[in-house]
Amino acid sequence: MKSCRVPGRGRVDASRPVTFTFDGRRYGGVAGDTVASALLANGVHLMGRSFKYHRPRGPVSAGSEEPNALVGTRRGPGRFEPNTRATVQEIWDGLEVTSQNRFPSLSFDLGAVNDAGYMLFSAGFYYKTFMWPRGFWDKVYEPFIRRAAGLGASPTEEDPDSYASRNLHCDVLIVGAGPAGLAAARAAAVEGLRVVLVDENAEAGGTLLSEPHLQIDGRPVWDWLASELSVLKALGVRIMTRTTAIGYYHQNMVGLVEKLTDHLPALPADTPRERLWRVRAGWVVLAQGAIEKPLVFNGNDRPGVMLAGAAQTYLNRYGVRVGDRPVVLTSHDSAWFAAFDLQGAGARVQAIVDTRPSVREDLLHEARALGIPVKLGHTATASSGRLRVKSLRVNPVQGGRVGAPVTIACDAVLMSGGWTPSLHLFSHTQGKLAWDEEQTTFLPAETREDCVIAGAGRGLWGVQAALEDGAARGRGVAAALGKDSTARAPRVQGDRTGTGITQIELPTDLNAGRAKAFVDYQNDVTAKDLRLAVREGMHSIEHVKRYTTNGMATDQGKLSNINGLNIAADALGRPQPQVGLTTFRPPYTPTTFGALANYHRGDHFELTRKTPIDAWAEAQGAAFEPVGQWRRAWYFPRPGEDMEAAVRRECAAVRGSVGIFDASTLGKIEVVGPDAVTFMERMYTNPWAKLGVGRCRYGLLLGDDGFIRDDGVIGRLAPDRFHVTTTTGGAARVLNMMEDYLQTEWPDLNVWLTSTTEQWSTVALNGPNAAKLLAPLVEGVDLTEEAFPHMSCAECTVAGLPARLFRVSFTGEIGFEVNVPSPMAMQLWERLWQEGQRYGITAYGTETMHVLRAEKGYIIVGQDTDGTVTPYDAGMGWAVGKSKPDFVGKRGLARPDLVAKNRRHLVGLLTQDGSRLEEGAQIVFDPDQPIPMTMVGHVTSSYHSEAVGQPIALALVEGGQDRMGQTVHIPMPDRTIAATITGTVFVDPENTRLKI
Amino acid sequence: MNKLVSSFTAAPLPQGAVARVSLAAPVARLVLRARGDLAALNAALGVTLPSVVGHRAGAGEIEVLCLGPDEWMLHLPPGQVGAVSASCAALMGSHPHSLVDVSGREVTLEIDGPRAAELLTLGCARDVEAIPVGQGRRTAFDNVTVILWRDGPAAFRLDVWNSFAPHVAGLLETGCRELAAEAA
Amino acid sequence: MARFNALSLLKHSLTGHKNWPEQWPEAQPRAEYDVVIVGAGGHGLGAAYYLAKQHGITNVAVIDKGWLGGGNTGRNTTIIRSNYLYDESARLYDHSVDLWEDLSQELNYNVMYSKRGVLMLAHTVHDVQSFKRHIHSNRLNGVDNRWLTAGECKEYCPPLNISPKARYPVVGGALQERAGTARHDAVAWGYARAAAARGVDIIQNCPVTAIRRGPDGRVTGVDTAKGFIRAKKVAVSAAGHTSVVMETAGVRLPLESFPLQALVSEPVKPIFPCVAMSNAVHAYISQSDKGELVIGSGTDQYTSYSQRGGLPLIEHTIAAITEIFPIFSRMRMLRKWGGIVDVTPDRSPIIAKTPVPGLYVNCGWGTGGFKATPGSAHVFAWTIARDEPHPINAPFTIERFRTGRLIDEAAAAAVAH
Amino acid sequence: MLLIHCPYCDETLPEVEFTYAGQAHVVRAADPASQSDEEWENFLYIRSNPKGPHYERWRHLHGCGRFFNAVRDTISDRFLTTYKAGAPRPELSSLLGDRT
Ligand SMILES: Cc1cc2nc3c(=O)[nH]c(=O)nc-3n(C[C@H](O)[C@H](O)[C@H](O)COP(=O)(O)OP(=O)(O)OC[C@H]3O[C@@H](n4cnc5c(N)ncnc54)[C@H](O)[C@@H]3O)c2cc1C
Ligand SMILES: NC(=O)c1ccc[n+]([C@@H]2O[C@H](COP(=O)([O-])OP(=O)(O)OC[C@H]3O[C@@H](n4cnc5c(N)ncnc54)[C@H](O)[C@@H]3O)[C@@H](O)[C@H]2O)c1
Ligand SMILES: Cc1cc2nc3c(=O)[nH]c(=O)nc-3n(C[C@H](O)[C@H](O)[C@H](O)COP(=O)(O)O)c2cc1C
Ligand SMILES: [Zn+2]
Repeated sequence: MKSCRVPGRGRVDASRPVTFTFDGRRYGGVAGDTVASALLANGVHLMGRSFKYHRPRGPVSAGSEEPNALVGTRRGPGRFEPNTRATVQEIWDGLEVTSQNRFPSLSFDLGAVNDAGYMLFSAGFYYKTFMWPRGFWDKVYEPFIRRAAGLGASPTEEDPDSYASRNLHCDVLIVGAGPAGLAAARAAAVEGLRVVLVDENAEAGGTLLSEPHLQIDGRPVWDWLASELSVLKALGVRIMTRTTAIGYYHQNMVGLVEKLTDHLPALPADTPRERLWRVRAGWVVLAQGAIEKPLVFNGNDRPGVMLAGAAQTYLNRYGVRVGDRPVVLTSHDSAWFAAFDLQGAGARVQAIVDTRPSVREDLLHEARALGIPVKLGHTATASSGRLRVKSLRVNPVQGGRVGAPVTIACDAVLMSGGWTPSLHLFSHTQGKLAWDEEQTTFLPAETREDCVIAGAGRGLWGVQAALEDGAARGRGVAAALGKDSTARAPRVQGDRTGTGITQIELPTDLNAGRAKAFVDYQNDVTAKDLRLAVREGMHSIEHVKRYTTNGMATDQGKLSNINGLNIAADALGRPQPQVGLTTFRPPYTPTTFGALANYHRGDHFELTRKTPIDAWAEAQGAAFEPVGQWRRAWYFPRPGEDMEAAVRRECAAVRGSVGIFDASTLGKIEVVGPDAVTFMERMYTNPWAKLGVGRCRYGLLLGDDGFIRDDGVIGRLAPDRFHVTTTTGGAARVLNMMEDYLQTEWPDLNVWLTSTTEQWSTVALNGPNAAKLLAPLVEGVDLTEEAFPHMSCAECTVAGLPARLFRVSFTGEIGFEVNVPSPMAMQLWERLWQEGQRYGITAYGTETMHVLRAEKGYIIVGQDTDGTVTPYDAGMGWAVGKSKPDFVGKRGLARPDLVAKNRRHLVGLLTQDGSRLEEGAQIVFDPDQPIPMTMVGHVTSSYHSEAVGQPIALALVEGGQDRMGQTVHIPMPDRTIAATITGTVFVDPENTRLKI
Repeated sequence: MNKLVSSFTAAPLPQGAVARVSLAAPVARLVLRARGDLAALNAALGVTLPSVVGHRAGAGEIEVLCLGPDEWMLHLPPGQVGAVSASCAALMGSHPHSLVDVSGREVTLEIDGPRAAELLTLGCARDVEAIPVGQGRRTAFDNVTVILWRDGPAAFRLDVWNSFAPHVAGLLETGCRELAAEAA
Repeated sequence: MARFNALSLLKHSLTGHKNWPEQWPEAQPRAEYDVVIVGAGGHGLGAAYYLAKQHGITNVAVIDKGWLGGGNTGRNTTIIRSNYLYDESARLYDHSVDLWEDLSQELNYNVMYSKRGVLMLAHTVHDVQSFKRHIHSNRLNGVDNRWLTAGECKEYCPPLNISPKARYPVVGGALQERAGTARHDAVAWGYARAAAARGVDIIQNCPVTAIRRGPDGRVTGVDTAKGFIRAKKVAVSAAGHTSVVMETAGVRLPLESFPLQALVSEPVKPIFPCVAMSNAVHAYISQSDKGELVIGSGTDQYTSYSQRGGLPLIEHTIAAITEIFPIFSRMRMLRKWGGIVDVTPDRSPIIAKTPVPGLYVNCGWGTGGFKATPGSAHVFAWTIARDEPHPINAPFTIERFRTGRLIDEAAAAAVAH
Repeated sequence: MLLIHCPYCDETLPEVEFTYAGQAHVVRAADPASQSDEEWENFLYIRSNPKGPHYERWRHLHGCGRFFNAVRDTISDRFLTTYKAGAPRPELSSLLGDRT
């Protein structure tokens, strides 16, 4: 295989060979290579295919702006990713690389027929066709279009890697470790300022890595760089490489993604693949540099056509000569240096073709000295070569007229259309840009963030200028942070500066309408497409972008936006600043989902709250259900039991003897203070003033719109102390709402709220034997009907543990809720379990609790109510303290629609054929009406009831409370079920079972 | 992830060279709410309640952290709860306040080691280093409300509600391993 | 209007596409219009089209502060469905889906309405109850929507993780097969082109700064960056900016404007066949015809007009996506952006006359008004033309917030999009 | 992610510690019963939703727990000021400075 490695050049380590595969074939590279540099070193330019026309493509850049050389990369099972930029991915032994968007192979791709149909596939063609015949869209056209989608293939396996994140605070964050960033870091690293310097590349240095001929402060640039980096480290600067600033968010928060393992042959233990850093910086210095612009001409996309600066980087940083016989095509001085460097590395530069009629004398002089032919005032009008460029067709241009062509044989075309500052992160700040007519480019102007730009990122040329600007910006930032910095930039020798002009499409003598002059390489957007869009009325640059997809590829317009703007402006006949750029948005370069999800995967996606009894339930084989963040025991199946059987057994056990239930997840709020009762009066619908100490009451909480928000039993422990319970899911919400009213509406009240949800774990005992089981264990309270009637509460000792004992029932049976401090809950549970054995105590879960409460007509907020239900709708007018002057929701309840007739009321339903209704099923009065039917309600709860001997249901039905005994119909897909409206209480309406 | 489920049995926690996490011995915790003249409460508690959010005070075995303009967290030996509660209760009429025992609500994780502060950056968005030694803050760790006490440059305590502790400890454990790998 | 079809495409390709006419002219405002519509989003442009086509009112201007379609129409995740709970909503959205079916032909512009099916994932017992309620209600309203078991969900959407061990295991889903997506930009362009062809002026880059009223209270026109424009009727469909515009006419609305973010991945070969939504974790995903995964997020917590949005929300959205579709963990986010959505207290729109004679408003679509574009535009045009609501939008009044007669889809099910 | 100054803690902290709590200075009438339906609608639902400075409430949920007021520019999301609940509503002119 041909080697294009130039001995002695570059920063790669020739003594450390690395082997990898590309489309199954083995290639050798060396440590420090990227996939692109290693393939180029092997003479391989063809690395990908474009999106629409499947044109063969090679790398056009040497960095993260690459649109063409996108590959798939794999590291064993589960570790595959598409669309990786070959110009960024470092190689390691065993890396598997594959090409994409081709079939059957990269060099022979059937999809390339699209290229032949090029004239048909003009911008936006799909909006104009595929409409007839009408039925073809779903069956023929759309499937066809969809098959053409995408570049690489999606991963199909779960990702075995882990990802991480951290927060980082610093005084100064510097993005980009080129000369400007380095100098800014040096200047800012004074008097303990915390400075962070990041660069996306494997090593710091930026352009310095590609300019080995320089001397700084009299030393070879790379020596200077090495020592400068150690000085910065010694000054405490945190230098992060392989770290991309992906987005600039509000108030100087910058997101970084650090790549930790993608470059390593073996994965170290306990090391995530990537880490997301959320950096909050006092000041941000953007020193991102500039990006070179391609020239737009017919055939500017063949493998071997690349940016001149990239060729320079491949040579000087990677020691790779991208062509032996390159042609340089440029409108800017900088490409001349590329020509000189390549010539100096053994290439025979076929010509320097410059579009400008004249250039600096020293450049001409050096070209002459090196023996490079020069063609000034020329254009390029075509190239040839299928999988690699073979020649370039160039013509002189005079007075706007394109003269006769000559064809220059070559194996690479190194082009430069000048440079454009990297404005991406600055634009994320919604910073304003200013048009610079001289450089025909936008430069950063104002931003509201505490942010400055340094170096090439604001249009400055040359390493000296970058260093000086960086140092000045660094000093400025230090001054803004109250520190005096005196750092000065070092002196540079051998600096090569330059200027150029901006071109739109290069002039041509061929039919411009047929030219394949690419602006956005990946999306195959040509200059012609842009002009077509303008012609069709797309006069906003945003329309042009969306109509042509220019700038929407994975490089996000890094190479195409400014060329696109210039061409569109020309087509519109308007100056560029009136046309404007499209918006740059995060991320700066595509960012893995893994890094963005970081720790929030699996168990940590959302935490799971568990009660102290949870482990016991798990050991018993309980099935769990999620309720808010909690997981709760749902039912406790015995071997061979399904859910229905288990629930049936659990229900029977509670009604027959005694059941034990973990109610610890109930929200609890301690309301304390002299104004506690006033507060309760205002928050809840119910009256509280007369509730005696030691008594409890069911409380209903509304929003100020009058709809039910929450409920719970509330005990009065002292005149100035209430123990409030809330629903499991509502705990945080209710506390927030109470704090809101207290702090905002009634700040004068002397009352305070403390969450005790997790202070107290709650064990509920229910059943005819509950009191018998509990009484012997209780000290301080006499568990008789007289001394401790239903709806009592007390502080006492249970099983020797300090407890708050409530006599309440959510099942209709004699019930107690024993609250003990959470650390003691398991002790209590086990004691009750042990003592309960003689009563055949049965643990039950939330499902049984739901059945038993439904049999008694107790509502579950959020199931039987849905945010549109008033207390009256729910049949709980009794809970509303009508004589109270005000409570939250009272005024809302009086609104016209809330007092209207025919609201939906909560009622019971018994099916006439004894079948069980489906929760959510809709109810109608007239089963024979056509669709759309007039629906009058829905089933909110439905269970088989062992106690009733048939299924029962709760439902919201229009005017239901006035329709007792009437029949309603529930149309199901296969049949219609008739049901009778009943009251909501199915079991023991007189509450006789509640008595001890 | 089940380790701290009941939160009260000291489970093995990560022990790294650069950062360690361990479970602190149980302590009694009281939430005190009051406003206005605090002199009487100070006297009853035997400690002057700090009035700046985040500031701490201590006397004997009582440790107080000001959490809000009218809110304090008290850590004290379990045996002293009764006495403290009683002396405060006696003031209820003259100095309205709220004292609630939350000893069972949360656990305390101790975090130390040279990179303890960095470990906390896994979950804390605020600048942990900026909390002065000897102070504390209520803050969020990966969206979980926690109370962070800074006892030394590299020594912290983190109070976490029981049911959130496994999640927090799990993340800290991951972080300890990452930091150890980084240091290696 | 020059016809768009395969033949014309072929013909133009032979002449290098040099002769395509403008899809809509760059109109300058005239002194007076019968109707001025504020906001050239899908809803505003659509209303202009139906005013012209169905009501013969062609002396119409649609005025936008920026480029047409550049509001939420140009930045939404394009989910189209009609399986809403309440009769009022089901009727409105299903009317819209009916119009979607033929929209490409109607407009002679391929809007690529793709009936790939919308699958809404249930993760808890509560989700199941809620989705079943929707399914039953939809069936009786004649709206398609059916229940799938977890296994059937996986079959319909292979990238789905249905492991019962997941933090949010999939326990089933509700599938509307006729639901899907469309090319958002094409909807705006198609309506613009078809409306312009019927004489409607589309005036871009022209912010409306105030609505003017006469001494009798009636609207007289709008002040704009290009001067005062007289109008007999003014109709506002300015999405996130509705409050700001309506305030100038003295009308205050129950609206708050929030940033809503969305993002796309790098494009990949077809992997995701449908639209999947999980309200429990706030994740909405489909794959575009170009190959990107299009992912919707939730609103930021605070009101804003900044279109900037924060990183934590994106982190959460992506975490939710990788939780439910773990194979996407190594995919990459390509771009994220934000829109400003106007949210009503009941998460249902307002399409109505206002207390100001001659002033109409279509707003409050929050996170889900793209799907309603044709239907809403159609009934809004009716309301403007006849000065009375179409039966379909009659319930979507402003007054409902006073009486309490809300259409509370959110309270009923916490469903978005 | 915004940075928010809590007037109670006197610290400027990341948004994740706070929750947004809607428009500020929406007063719940002392005697709601006296309110017309329209007034109650205003209280419940009608919001200013301005493009520009917005008087709004936040809660330092994960910190001191206090609700407080803020003026934030909804175009830039920048806070012009934050102040304690009950403190008078600051005049915009004093926040924006002299712009002449
Ligand atoms: C990220 C995101 C995802 C979404 N996902 C979905 C989805 O999946 N499915 C769905 O159905 N919906 C979705 N939506 C909602 C949907 O995009 C909107 O409801 C819908 O597009 C609104 O259309 P519109 O025409 O009313 O508004 P817009 O398209 O926003 O148009 C309003 C126009 O008014 C203009 N305007 C504003 N003020 C003025 C003024 N003063 N003068 C002149 N012009 C003015 C604006 O410039 C804008 O062009 C999403 C929204 C967002 C932001
Ligand atoms: N003004 C111009 O048009 C122009 C053009 C080409 C080269 N130059 C030369 O560029 C040099 C200027 O130095 P400089 O320091 O301004 O730029 P630089 O290009 O040397 O350094 C910028 C660095 O920032 C990195 N970077 C960019 N975006 C990043 C992100 N989001 N996250 C992480 N890293 C990121 C780049 O990879 C690069 O390493 C001089 O040598 C100058 O001659 C200037
Ligand atoms: C459905 C849909 C698909 C999109 N696909 C892409 C895409 O492939 N590439 C891209 O760069 N942007 C894509 N975008 C985003 C747009 O570039 C742009 O961000 C969005 O329209 C908002 O506009 P703004 O970012 O200019 O404010 C897409 C947007 C939508 C709504
Ligand atoms: Zn605070």
